[in-house]
Amino acid sequence: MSAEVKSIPMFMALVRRDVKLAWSQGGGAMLALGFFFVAVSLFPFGVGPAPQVLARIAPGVIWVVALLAAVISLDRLYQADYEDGSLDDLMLSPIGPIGISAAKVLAHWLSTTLPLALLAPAMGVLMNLPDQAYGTLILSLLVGTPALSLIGSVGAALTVAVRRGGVLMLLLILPLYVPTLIFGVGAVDAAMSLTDPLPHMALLAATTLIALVVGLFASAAALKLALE
Amino acid sequence: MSAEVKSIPMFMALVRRDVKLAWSQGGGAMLALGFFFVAVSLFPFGVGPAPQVLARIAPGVIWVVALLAAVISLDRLYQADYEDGSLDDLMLSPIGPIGISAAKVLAHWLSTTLPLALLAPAMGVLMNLPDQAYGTLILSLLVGTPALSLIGSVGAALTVAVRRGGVLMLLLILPLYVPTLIFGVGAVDAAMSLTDPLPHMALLAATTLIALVVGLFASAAALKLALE
Amino acid sequence: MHRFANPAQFNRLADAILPWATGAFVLLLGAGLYYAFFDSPPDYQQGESVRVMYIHVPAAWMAMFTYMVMAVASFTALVWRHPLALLAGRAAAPIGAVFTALALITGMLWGKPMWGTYWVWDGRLTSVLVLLFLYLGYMALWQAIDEEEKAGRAASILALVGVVNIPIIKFSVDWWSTLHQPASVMRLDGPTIDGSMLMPLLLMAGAYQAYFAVVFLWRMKLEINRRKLAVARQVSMHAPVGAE
Amino acid sequence: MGNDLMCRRGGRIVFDGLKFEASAGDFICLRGSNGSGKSTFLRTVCGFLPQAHGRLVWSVGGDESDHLPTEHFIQSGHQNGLKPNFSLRDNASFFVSLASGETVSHQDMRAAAAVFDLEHLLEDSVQYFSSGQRHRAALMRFALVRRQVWLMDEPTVGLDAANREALGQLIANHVAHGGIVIAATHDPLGVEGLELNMDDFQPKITVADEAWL
Amino acid sequence: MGNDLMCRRGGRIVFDGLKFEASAGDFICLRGSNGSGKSTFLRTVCGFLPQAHGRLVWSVGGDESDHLPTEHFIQSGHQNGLKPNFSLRDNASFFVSLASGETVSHQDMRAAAAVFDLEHLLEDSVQYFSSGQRHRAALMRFALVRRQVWLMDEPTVGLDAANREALGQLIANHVAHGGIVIAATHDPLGVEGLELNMDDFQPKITVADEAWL
Ligand code: HEM
Ligand SMILES: Nc1ncnc2c1ncn2[C@@H]1O[C@H](COP(=O)(O)OP(=O)(O)OP(=O)(O)O)[C@@H](O)[C@H]1O
Ligand SMILES: Nc1ncnc2c1ncn2[C@@H]1O[C@H](COP(=O)(O)OP(=O)(O)OP(=O)(O)O)[C@@H](O)[C@H]1O
Ligand SMILES: [Mg+2]
Ligand SMILES: [Mg+2]
Repeated sequence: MSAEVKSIPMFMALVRRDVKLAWSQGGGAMLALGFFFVAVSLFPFGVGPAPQVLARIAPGVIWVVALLAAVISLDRLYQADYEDGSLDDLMLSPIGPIGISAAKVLAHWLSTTLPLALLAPAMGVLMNLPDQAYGTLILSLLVGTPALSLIGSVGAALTVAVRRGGVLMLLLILPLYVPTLIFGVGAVDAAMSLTDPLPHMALLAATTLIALVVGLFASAAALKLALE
Repeated sequence: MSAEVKSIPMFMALVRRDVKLAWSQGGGAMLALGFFFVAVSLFPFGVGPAPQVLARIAPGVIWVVALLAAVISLDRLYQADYEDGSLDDLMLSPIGPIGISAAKVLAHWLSTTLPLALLAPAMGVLMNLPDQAYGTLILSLLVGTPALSLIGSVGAALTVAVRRGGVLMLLLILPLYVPTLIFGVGAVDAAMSLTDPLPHMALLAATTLIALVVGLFASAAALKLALE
Repeated sequence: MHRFANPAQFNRLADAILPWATGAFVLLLGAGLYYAFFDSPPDYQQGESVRVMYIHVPAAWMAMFTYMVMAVASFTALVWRHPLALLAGRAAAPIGAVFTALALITGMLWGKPMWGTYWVWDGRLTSVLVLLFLYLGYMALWQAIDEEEKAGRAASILALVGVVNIPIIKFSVDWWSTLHQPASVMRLDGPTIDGSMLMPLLLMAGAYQAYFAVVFLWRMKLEINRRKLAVARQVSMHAPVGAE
Repeated sequence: MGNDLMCRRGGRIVFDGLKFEASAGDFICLRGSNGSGKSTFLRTVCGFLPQAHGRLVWSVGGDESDHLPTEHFIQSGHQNGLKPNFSLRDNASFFVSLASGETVSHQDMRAAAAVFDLEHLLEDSVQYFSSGQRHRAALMRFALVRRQVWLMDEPTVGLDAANREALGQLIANHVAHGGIVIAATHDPLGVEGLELNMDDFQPKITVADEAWL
Repeated sequence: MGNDLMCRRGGRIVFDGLKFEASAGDFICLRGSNGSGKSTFLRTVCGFLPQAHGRLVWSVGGDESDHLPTEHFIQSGHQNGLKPNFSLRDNASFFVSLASGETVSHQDMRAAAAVFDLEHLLEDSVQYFSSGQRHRAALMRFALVRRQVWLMDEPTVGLDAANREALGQLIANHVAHGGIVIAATHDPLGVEGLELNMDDFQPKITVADEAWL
């Protein structure tokens, strides 16, 4: 019986647990969604309700806030498990550090960033986003959000040993989010102005792929360090 | 020796401790400031660098992000003390629940929201805010931010017993922040368009006063409840 | 105080009122709808769309009224530790949320023809939206804390904090001159609305009141029974554990 | 001092019919199996939890009152109330200034630290303490602040033999000077006193009929 | 199995020159005052902390290796690794599926819970447990998953007398069936075994010259 075959159910169990935790009372997913919803709906108050101004800034605001919501929920990706001791148990499971971070990132994406992408059209309505941009908005978020989870995972793992490493994580990962943000907003802006969003999308997808490779290895290394 | 006289040094000790904690490694103040800085500077990436668009939305963006930064740091205003047991010790101190929430709100304002107000002009530069609005921006934040700390304190105290009550707190307090936001942005917008910001400022100050009265009592009641 | 605390007594009282309230609701609603949609003139400015008023205005009134019921119940619960008052607040909240949502939705639908937009961020609309969030927050707090009494008292504190919002809703139109209509019925110097419109409006308002009474009493009874059931379940779950 | 107490948590009755009395110089050792309500009892005495039934009476200098003024007692619970980022000295001096509004002299601080052999750790940040060191740091409060009534929840947890003995002596000493100590523990403390076994006060009917009232 | 181990934490040497050997059927009771390095030692054996010096050798079925594959051991530390929002059953079944990839039968679950008398709490959410109940819930893992080597850090904390006895029996039983148990504790466990006193391995010079290397 090879170790790989045996690890699949463990991997799935971890993903399931994390999704369940994220959605259980006080979990991070609700927080991120609530933050996303509330923060976007504050902008019309702040900026004023002029429809064309709102529309002009809609893609930027939605992407920036989605990104901030992801950061907020990533803050405790490993921290909670570290504090209650279950990170020890995870690290002793046969799936190993890479498996753990892959499972946790997948769970985070499924439970938190994916719902953000699905909620985005509603935010588009609040921000008076033109009709032609909705498809691209969702698509760009679907393609781009895994990069948010992956990059965030590195920051979360690096700061896990630092109590309330929040700032540190913010400063570490937000610069790394900039490419994703630029390409994501670029795609939606292109769709809004009826030009071709494809080049932006391609770059966005490339960013996500790079994040996949680098993110998992870096997270795993950082996690091992955290327990020392 | 009256209880009031004796309580003053205790009150000051609590304020000092909380300010020190907020600024110690991984404290909430750095996180809030970092968040404020990074989130505002993402907007030019998200919205695009057109100066007149940025200027148009600058007061709104700065106020909304300051508000979100305050919320993030308020999340654990009482939670941290609750989790490590020091809330028990605080509640047994002679200063009583109202004194505790007053001290903690004061410390939060001094350590976190006040620096936000002072950092705001720098964010104004990033967002291309017109020169005539800087004074009003700082002033509106100085007058309005105590309300953020006070209202937030109620939410934080109500959700302290809820594990990771973050979402709930968001849902509870952000609607209550809306008046502060509207009057604050209104003042800055008025200054920007060279009209009189005074009526907005007066309303903002009134909101803060109401928050002072309601906030402290409600926080104290909620704190007592939390320990049950 | 505790004479009314007795749930059995409350149940008896509720059973006595319920049929009357239900009857009143049916009659008032029938009459109100008839007058509103068939026997009242269209407005000279607003045309037929004025008929939204008969749904919108009483809903807005009830949104505020229900909040006050909730707030009074919360106050009673906090000061006198009255368990029935906790349940009263809990029973009222969803009704109030529905009224608020109804006022918002009908207002938005009415706004499109009248103001040319579904939504503006003015004082009245904003404060009603805040009211909806307060209802939701109140219910969410009840949900979030497992220990019922604690949950109820936490929610009560929130309800009392939110009372500040009620005068803002009421007077926002006077404080900031905005798109929304100022008060024309509930004002100190008497209504300024025409009788042909006032009558169906009052009928509808009565119907909403009766509806509130019916659902509120019914939900109270439900809450009481639910508590009894929970207690009974705990008896069966934990009885063998006790160190006899 | 306590009479026919009943306490409820999460709708369940934890203990019922508890009677106890403590006067100056008494040591009460709370015993009972896990979940029997020792911590609940201590938190009720602190005033954090309301008693569902019965009355707690404190008589201080002849006056009777329902609540013991916080100047008279001090407690330590399952959590330690220490800020991991702060040094032990900072934690201790904050505790003193919050409890009494005074600042603690260097000498008193060292004396208090010496009780549980913590002098060499005074300047270290609490986050690097071992579990036992941390618990000792939490117990240091009893040597820092003068209060008549001490409420201790499982004070022996994680202590090595030498420190358990120090704890026993601290308690014995306090009791000998007219203090009152109520301690919940599963370990022997080596101090003579009254035993109060929570297992004796388990509710007969687990859920009272009027529990929901 | 371990040879001349030295371990460093935060630049300080915690213990030095530690030698130990354990084979099937051994129970090693780690003793030592607070801060002597018991927890550090256990975490080193788990592989969380690197040893600064010396070698840990595991021989499984004749093969020698530096790291013990995680399929062979199980540990419980100062924190309990339980999710407070989940019921005990959910916590336990997640632990099993993560450790072994299998699902646990209803019967096995009840049997494991019975070891520390937790059957009636299986459906309750862990956040409402008393401290001892919580600790027992954490110890339940040893009854849930079959592993040869058990590493336990202060397993007796907060347990009442009956459960301490159950713990002693659980350990004795495991050892009798060829298991290896290494437990750090300040309490008597009532199981015969080797004692390893960490106080014997305190570093001679507290700061080694090559500590910074
Ligand atoms: C979402 C949008 C709206 C909201 C939240 C809203 C909310 C309210 C509220 C709370 C009241 C009760 C005020 C009081 O008793 O003083 C009210 C009354 C009223 N509303 Fe609206 N409204 C909305 C849209 C509209 C629109 C579009 C119209 C029509 C132009 C309208 C016409 C009225 C009228 C005529 C009254 C009765 C005023 C009186 O006689 O007291 N509302 N609305
Ligand atoms: N994370 C850390 N960083 C630096 N030093 C640490 C850290 N954790 C513990 N120490 C130090 O290492 C030494 C050994 O600690 P350890 O936790 O192993 O002790 P222990 O024998 O388990 O004590 P106890 O009986 O109190 O649990 C202590 O002096 C402690 O201060
Ligand atoms: N916050 C809570 N909400 C509801 N029930 C609780 C809560 N805390 C504890 N309980 C329950 O109350 C009972 C008594 O708990 P308590 O903590 O007082 O026990 P204890 O005697 O201190 O036990 P231990 O020896 O394990 O510390 C337990 O059955 C526990 O499950
Ligand atoms: Mg206890
Ligand atoms: Mg240890």
